[in-house]
Amino acid sequence: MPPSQLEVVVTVTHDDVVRWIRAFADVIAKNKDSLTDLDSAIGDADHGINMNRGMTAVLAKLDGDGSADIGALLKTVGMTLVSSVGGAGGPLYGTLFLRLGAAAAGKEELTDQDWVAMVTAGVEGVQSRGKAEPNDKTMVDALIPARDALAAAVSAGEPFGDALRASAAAAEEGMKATIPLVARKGRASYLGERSAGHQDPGATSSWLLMRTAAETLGDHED
Amino acid sequence: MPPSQLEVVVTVTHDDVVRWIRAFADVIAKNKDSLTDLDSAIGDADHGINMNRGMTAVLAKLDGDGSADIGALLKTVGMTLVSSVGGAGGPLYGTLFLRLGAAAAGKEELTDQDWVAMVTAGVEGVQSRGKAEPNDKTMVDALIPARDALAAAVSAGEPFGDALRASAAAAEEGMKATIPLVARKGRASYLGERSAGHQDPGATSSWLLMRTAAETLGDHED
Amino acid sequence: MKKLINDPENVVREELSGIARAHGDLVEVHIDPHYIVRTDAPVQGKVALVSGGGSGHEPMHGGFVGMGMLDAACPGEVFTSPTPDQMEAATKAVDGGAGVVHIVKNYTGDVMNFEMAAELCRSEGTEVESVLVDDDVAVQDSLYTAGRRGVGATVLMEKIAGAAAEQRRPLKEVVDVCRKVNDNARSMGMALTSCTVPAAGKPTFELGEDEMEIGIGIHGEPGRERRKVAPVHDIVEMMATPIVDDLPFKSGDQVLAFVNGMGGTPLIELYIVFHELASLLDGRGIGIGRNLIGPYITSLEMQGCSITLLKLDDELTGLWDAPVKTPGLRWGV
Amino acid sequence: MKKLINDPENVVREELSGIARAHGDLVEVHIDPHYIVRTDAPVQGKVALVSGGGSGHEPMHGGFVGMGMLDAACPGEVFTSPTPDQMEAATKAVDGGAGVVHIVKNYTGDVMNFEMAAELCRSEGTEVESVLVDDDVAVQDSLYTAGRRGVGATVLMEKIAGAAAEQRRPLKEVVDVCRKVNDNARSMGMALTSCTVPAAGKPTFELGEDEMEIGIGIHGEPGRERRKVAPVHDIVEMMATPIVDDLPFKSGDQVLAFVNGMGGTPLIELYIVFHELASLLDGRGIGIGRNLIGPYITSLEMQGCSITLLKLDDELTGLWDAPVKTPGLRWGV
Ligand SMILES: Nc1ncnc2c1ncn2[C@@H]1O[C@H](COP(=O)(O)OP(=O)(O)O)[C@@H](O)[C@H]1O
Ligand SMILES: Nc1ncnc2c1ncn2[C@@H]1O[C@H](COP(=O)(O)OP(=O)(O)O)[C@@H](O)[C@H]1O
Ligand SMILES: [Mg+2]
Ligand SMILES: [Mg+2]
Ligand SMILES: [Mg+2]
Ligand SMILES: [Mg+2]
Repeated sequence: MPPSQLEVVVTVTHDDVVRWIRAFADVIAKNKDSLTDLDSAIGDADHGINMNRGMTAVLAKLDGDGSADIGALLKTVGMTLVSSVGGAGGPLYGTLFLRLGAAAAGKEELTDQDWVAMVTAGVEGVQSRGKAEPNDKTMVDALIPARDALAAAVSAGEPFGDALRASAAAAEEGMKATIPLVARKGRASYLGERSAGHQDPGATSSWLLMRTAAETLGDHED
Repeated sequence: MPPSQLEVVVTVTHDDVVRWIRAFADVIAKNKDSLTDLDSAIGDADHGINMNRGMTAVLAKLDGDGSADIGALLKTVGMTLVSSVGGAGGPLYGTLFLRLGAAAAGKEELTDQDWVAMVTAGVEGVQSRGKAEPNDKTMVDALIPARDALAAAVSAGEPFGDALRASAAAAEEGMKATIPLVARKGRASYLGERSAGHQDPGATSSWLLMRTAAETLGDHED
Repeated sequence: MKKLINDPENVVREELSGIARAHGDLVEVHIDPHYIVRTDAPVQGKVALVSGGGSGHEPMHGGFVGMGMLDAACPGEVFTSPTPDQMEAATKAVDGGAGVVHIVKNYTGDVMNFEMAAELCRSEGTEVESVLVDDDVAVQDSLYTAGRRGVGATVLMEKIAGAAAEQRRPLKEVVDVCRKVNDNARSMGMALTSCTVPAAGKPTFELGEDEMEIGIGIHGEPGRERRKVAPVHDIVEMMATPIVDDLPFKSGDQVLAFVNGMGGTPLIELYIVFHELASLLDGRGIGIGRNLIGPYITSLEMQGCSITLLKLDDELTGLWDAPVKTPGLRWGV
Repeated sequence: MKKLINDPENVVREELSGIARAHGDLVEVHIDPHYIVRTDAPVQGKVALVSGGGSGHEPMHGGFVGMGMLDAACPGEVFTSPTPDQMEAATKAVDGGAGVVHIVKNYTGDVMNFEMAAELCRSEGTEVESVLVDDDVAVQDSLYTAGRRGVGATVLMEKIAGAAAEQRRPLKEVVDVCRKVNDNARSMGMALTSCTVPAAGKPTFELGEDEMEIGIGIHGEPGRERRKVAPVHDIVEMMATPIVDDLPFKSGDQVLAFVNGMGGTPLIELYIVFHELASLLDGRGIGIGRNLIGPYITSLEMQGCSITLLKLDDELTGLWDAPVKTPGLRWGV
């Protein structure tokens, strides 16, 4: 069933996106240690540190941003992450935001349809950069369910806030589902069977990203 | 008052000296860890290890020794210590035994007078090698009282066993008296005031040497 | 956490200041983006070698910049791959017109960042070839995983390919030499203690007083297996046997035997490891043509070691022996 | 105790086997008594340099045997001065007819053992001069104590005097160069952790998670003072200030700045130490003409560092720069 196309409803403004990014930076700062702890268990103890360095750099860039172009804003976020995070997280989150930006190029307001298209492009970017499949125990395991739940809710005509919350819930479920998995991508894969029993740090930060979207954009009036 | 010179009494035989050396090796092996612990506090944690390496080497030499010359025997002990102990302990104990050997050169039996002369020469050797004065917190603080008590008892005509026991008791007192001292020689002197409150490891091994003499030679009939 | 540092956030920057100050005759340190180039870069007509990776492995990579080895190194944050902008800037700074080789250790982060950098460089007309190092036999090699990690062979590749480039061999040949080193080298590491990432502030893993990790990487990743500590004779057997059997190294082979310290293990122990390794190789009829012993690819203050064997032929031996003049490796000049 | 060793009793012997196997092109290792000589010893007509000391300080001294540095080194047991028979054998093995210099670190044991060895050698007609190293400002210098310890300056003396001997300077001049190095060098060390003597099996001292020892030696001796850990900026100030004030080093002086790792501290931290040291010296107008950074005189696996400053003039600088080819220090050839 095609989505109902009654009228174009502006769902997300430039200010909203800025609030989302700022809130995500805040959430990363608060969860820096716990993300790093997750990475200690099956990686190299830096995921929280890396993401926090990146989002701190992003905040500094936001302060100077005058334009209203959401695409340009997200591209800046992506570029900043690429050049400040490093590791696996940098190219993956960088690509995610660069693709969000490309999908929103030139737009000053976004509809829920735009949002679905952007997230779809972003997740595609992560997969084409990292070549991870579902169940490889990576951030992809949070992102794909999030994207699917979002797209389904929007195409079912649900309110945007509900769609974002469904997306966050799906991300959380995907994140938790990484616990029993044996990693097949990234640093955790070196551990083989020993990687099972631990929650993937990247899936966790991806869930935080989706949850923050629901919290900051989900209260917008439709 | 000069010592009574009624007749020459043989007090120590070649076999006695061998028993003394073997017993000392045994005592050192048993006290290896505690001597090393003392050296940890104000030195470099090796005095027991060093002395034990040396006395183990001495034991190996004793096994092959056929001569009856006590001087030669003690010289072998000294040379073996010099070439196997190292550190401060090697030259000091080595010199001690070399001097004992020189003083007993050619003798197959020793009188108590001989023993006094030997110990006197040995302690002199330690002092000329190490330049330590009393109260520098070294083995000299056990050796000098031991020598003095020995000489006094022998010249007072006391039985040899009693003289050796007096000597050991004086060594013990001298050893304990090192505890409050601030070291002025050896490695412990680097600690300055921090060396006070610890018993000197070398004074402790010197006491063990004297105590072993009393135990192995002191039951000899006069 | 006890370290000789100021602020955990500034470790890399302050380290780079120290390197700049100490080795100004050999290298130039650029800040923002961070990269280290040899003072005479770009060397016209010479293939340039660029490597990089997280910091915390010193002297690798910055200490290997100089005549006969790397043209540039890009230091990331501690244990974090550097970013594409660093690699792009370094690549441009050393491009002498004969092409640039990126030496990339096989970690997802390093691979992706170097990939993005190579795309950027190529889009601006610089000829860039990438070479992967993946010599760690502790990790299963499979199409369905990230594959083997790059560890000790990196040092050997940087030295040997550096010599090849210094001989003015063309890009393709330098790349071939890199691949030859990788194809003929195998490594394995172990840890007696964990390391502590400065910004994390606590040990990455906890080991009991009688435990060790076999098959660790160089980033404080736990190994494949936790075992009771054992005499070094047995430890060397646990490490060297899978290495020898993997290539396999065979009786009659000549190897370069590289015993590497993880940062917290002193040379006296590494010599004992080497002594055991030599006995083991003797027993298998494998000759040690060359050796390297010391902390060259470290994991902060971790106690432990790794062993790398590289099968030698005349070409590789000659390139190994060629002069090198870097802060971390120097001979022949 | 976790170490890469087999039997604590055999540590030195197995280490020496490793050195013999690894560096057979440069040195020859003799067992019973233990000593290491350069392969071309005795070098006729050249003053020979012999040093030695307890093991556990690798690469010192055995790693400094070779062209341009020592002719022989005598390794004792761990942290225990070697014995006179070792020194006598080594002295005879390297005597090229121009006399032999014994480089002796000022520890009671080393002094007495070398003294006995020198007596033995002289009694058999070998010309032997002894030089003391006593550069540690952490220790009070007084007629009534054992005096200052010999630490970092030993490495510098061995290199510089080695170059002087290589120039075929006569015995007296080589001795003068040694004394000049000692007179112009000052050092101080600190520890973040203790080391463990293998045969003792437990740490020589215990330090809390927030404590450090300032003014330690190189044998796990406790230092002069226990303090709370501090940023490296402050630590360098605590170490460098007494060094600078002692000689004193003055504005306008050129120095060789030697930042030494104690065995368990990685290079990344040493570069940060060097960065702080350079800033401090900048502030006092003291120039760094040369530097040396790394683990050269270690204390087993101890974490910590020492700083040595040597005031340079043209003679010392020239001798420092002269070629050296040893397992532990190599340049110019
Ligand atoms: N190939 C990949 N595709 C997608 N995500 C990946 C891939 N490899 C790793 N990741 C994600 O990256 C996270 C680790 O990121 P981070 O710790 O920042 O980088 P690094 O592993 O380089 O230290 C993992 O938890 C995982 O979710
Ligand atoms: N100059 C000296 N004269 C006499 N005894 C000394 C002197 N210096 C040190 N000693 C003794 O040596 C002991 C230490 O011996 P040891 O631990 O074997 O040697 P080192 O100090 O070289 O490690 C000290 O406890 C002290 O009794
Ligand atoms: Mg990580
Ligand atoms: Mg001692
Ligand atoms: Mg990382
Ligand atoms: Mg000692």
